[in-house]
Amino acid sequence: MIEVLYFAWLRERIGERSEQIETQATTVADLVEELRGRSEAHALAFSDMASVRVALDQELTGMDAPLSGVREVAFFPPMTGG
Amino acid sequence: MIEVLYFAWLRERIGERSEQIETQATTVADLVEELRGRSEAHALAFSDMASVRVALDQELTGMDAPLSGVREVAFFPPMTGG
Amino acid sequence: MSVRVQSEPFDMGAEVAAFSDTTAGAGAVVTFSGLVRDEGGMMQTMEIEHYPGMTEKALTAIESEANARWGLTGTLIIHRYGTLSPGEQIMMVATAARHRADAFAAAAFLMDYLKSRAPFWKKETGAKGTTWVDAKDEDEAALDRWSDQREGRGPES
Amino acid sequence: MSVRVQSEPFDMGAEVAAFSDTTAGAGAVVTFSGLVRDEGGMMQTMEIEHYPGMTEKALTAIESEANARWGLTGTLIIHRYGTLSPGEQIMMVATAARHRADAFAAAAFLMDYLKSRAPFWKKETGAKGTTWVDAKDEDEAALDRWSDQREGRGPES
Repeated sequence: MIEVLYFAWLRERIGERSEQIETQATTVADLVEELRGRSEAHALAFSDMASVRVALDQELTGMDAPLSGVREVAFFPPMTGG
Repeated sequence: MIEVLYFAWLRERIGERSEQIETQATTVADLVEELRGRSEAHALAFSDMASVRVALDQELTGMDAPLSGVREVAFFPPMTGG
Repeated sequence: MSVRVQSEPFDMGAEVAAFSDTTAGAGAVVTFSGLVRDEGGMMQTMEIEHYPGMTEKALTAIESEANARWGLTGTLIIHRYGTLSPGEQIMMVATAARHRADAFAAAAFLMDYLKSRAPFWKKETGAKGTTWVDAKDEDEAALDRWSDQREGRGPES
Repeated sequence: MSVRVQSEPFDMGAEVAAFSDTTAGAGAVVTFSGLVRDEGGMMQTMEIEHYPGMTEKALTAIESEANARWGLTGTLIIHRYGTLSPGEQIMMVATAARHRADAFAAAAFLMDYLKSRAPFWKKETGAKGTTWVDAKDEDEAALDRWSDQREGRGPES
């Protein structure tokens, strides 16, 4: 069981701040593929992956990162702090 | 008649903040040559011209600058503001 | 080193004064503050979302990296979240060092990393509606200049 | 644009707060302040001499040049003279701009010019006696980077 978090427009499109997901996905990319199947909103949110970033257990990483041992996955657009 | 000002260690070596000078010098370099003759202190102050800067009427310039029309000449070491 | 993430406004003047007082040995203090632009009166509010938990970690990591790269006597990062009005302070960084080149470089570094690597997202509401602020290509490009292991030292303070 | 040359101490925090309040449209404010270093307790006093009349002209010229080179919404220079103690503020500059790259570049430019082109001289009294501070070759060299007519623009704020 992992917790998936969404921020900014990903959160708005999906309509959830977080979801508990039971998954066999081994990489972030596999998980994204699974999430796309959950609803049209999910499919839309993940339609342009160039605009999506991911953090595993609060560390920024890439879409090919392995999920083993990960408890928290966060998806969000490119950051705009400062 | 021009007013010659000294700052920092030039002021200290010469022992004067300013002097009124009657001169026929046409350039700063000529004036420096004249000033060197005024006292040993002057000669010492102007012994290393690499460490002397000059301003004419409060504008930074070079030793070959002409003196015509100038009312105020200032000599000082390289600046150390900030 | 100090990192604060808060919704409350902060008093830039008081922060700078307090920071300067605590940086023993410093000859140079640089601060940067980011303000909500008013865009000629067109901007109504800015909302800043962040990722609690990761935000503090990311800012602390950025601050540690700056301290590893330059000889600093102090660093401070404050970043707000929530709803802000035009003219309000969004965030500030401060760096203190013996020499000015280190303080300037470290402040620019903190800002470049904070822009693109700290989990904040801005949403603007103005005359044209509400939009998420797009990340800028040049902000991503700005990170490239720090990719050398160590920066060359510039002029001394 | 504002230039002040004074013997009195100034309140950095209050100056920054007032400056930020008056820069309408700014998204970025950068400040630099220079402090008398304590040199591990060895420094006793710093005396700053200046050239009244020329000082104000030189600072105003430097400030005008910065405003001509970058898109700034505000600039401030304060420089003290007289006798200062370790830890005291010697001077500050502040720059405000829509974008952070302009504010950073202009502040660094003001400092580089102020170091070598404004008529101030520092004399330090410490354990080893009283000496005039030597100008540094690297401060003169720092001016070279501004010799292009205009700086390329960096990342936007």
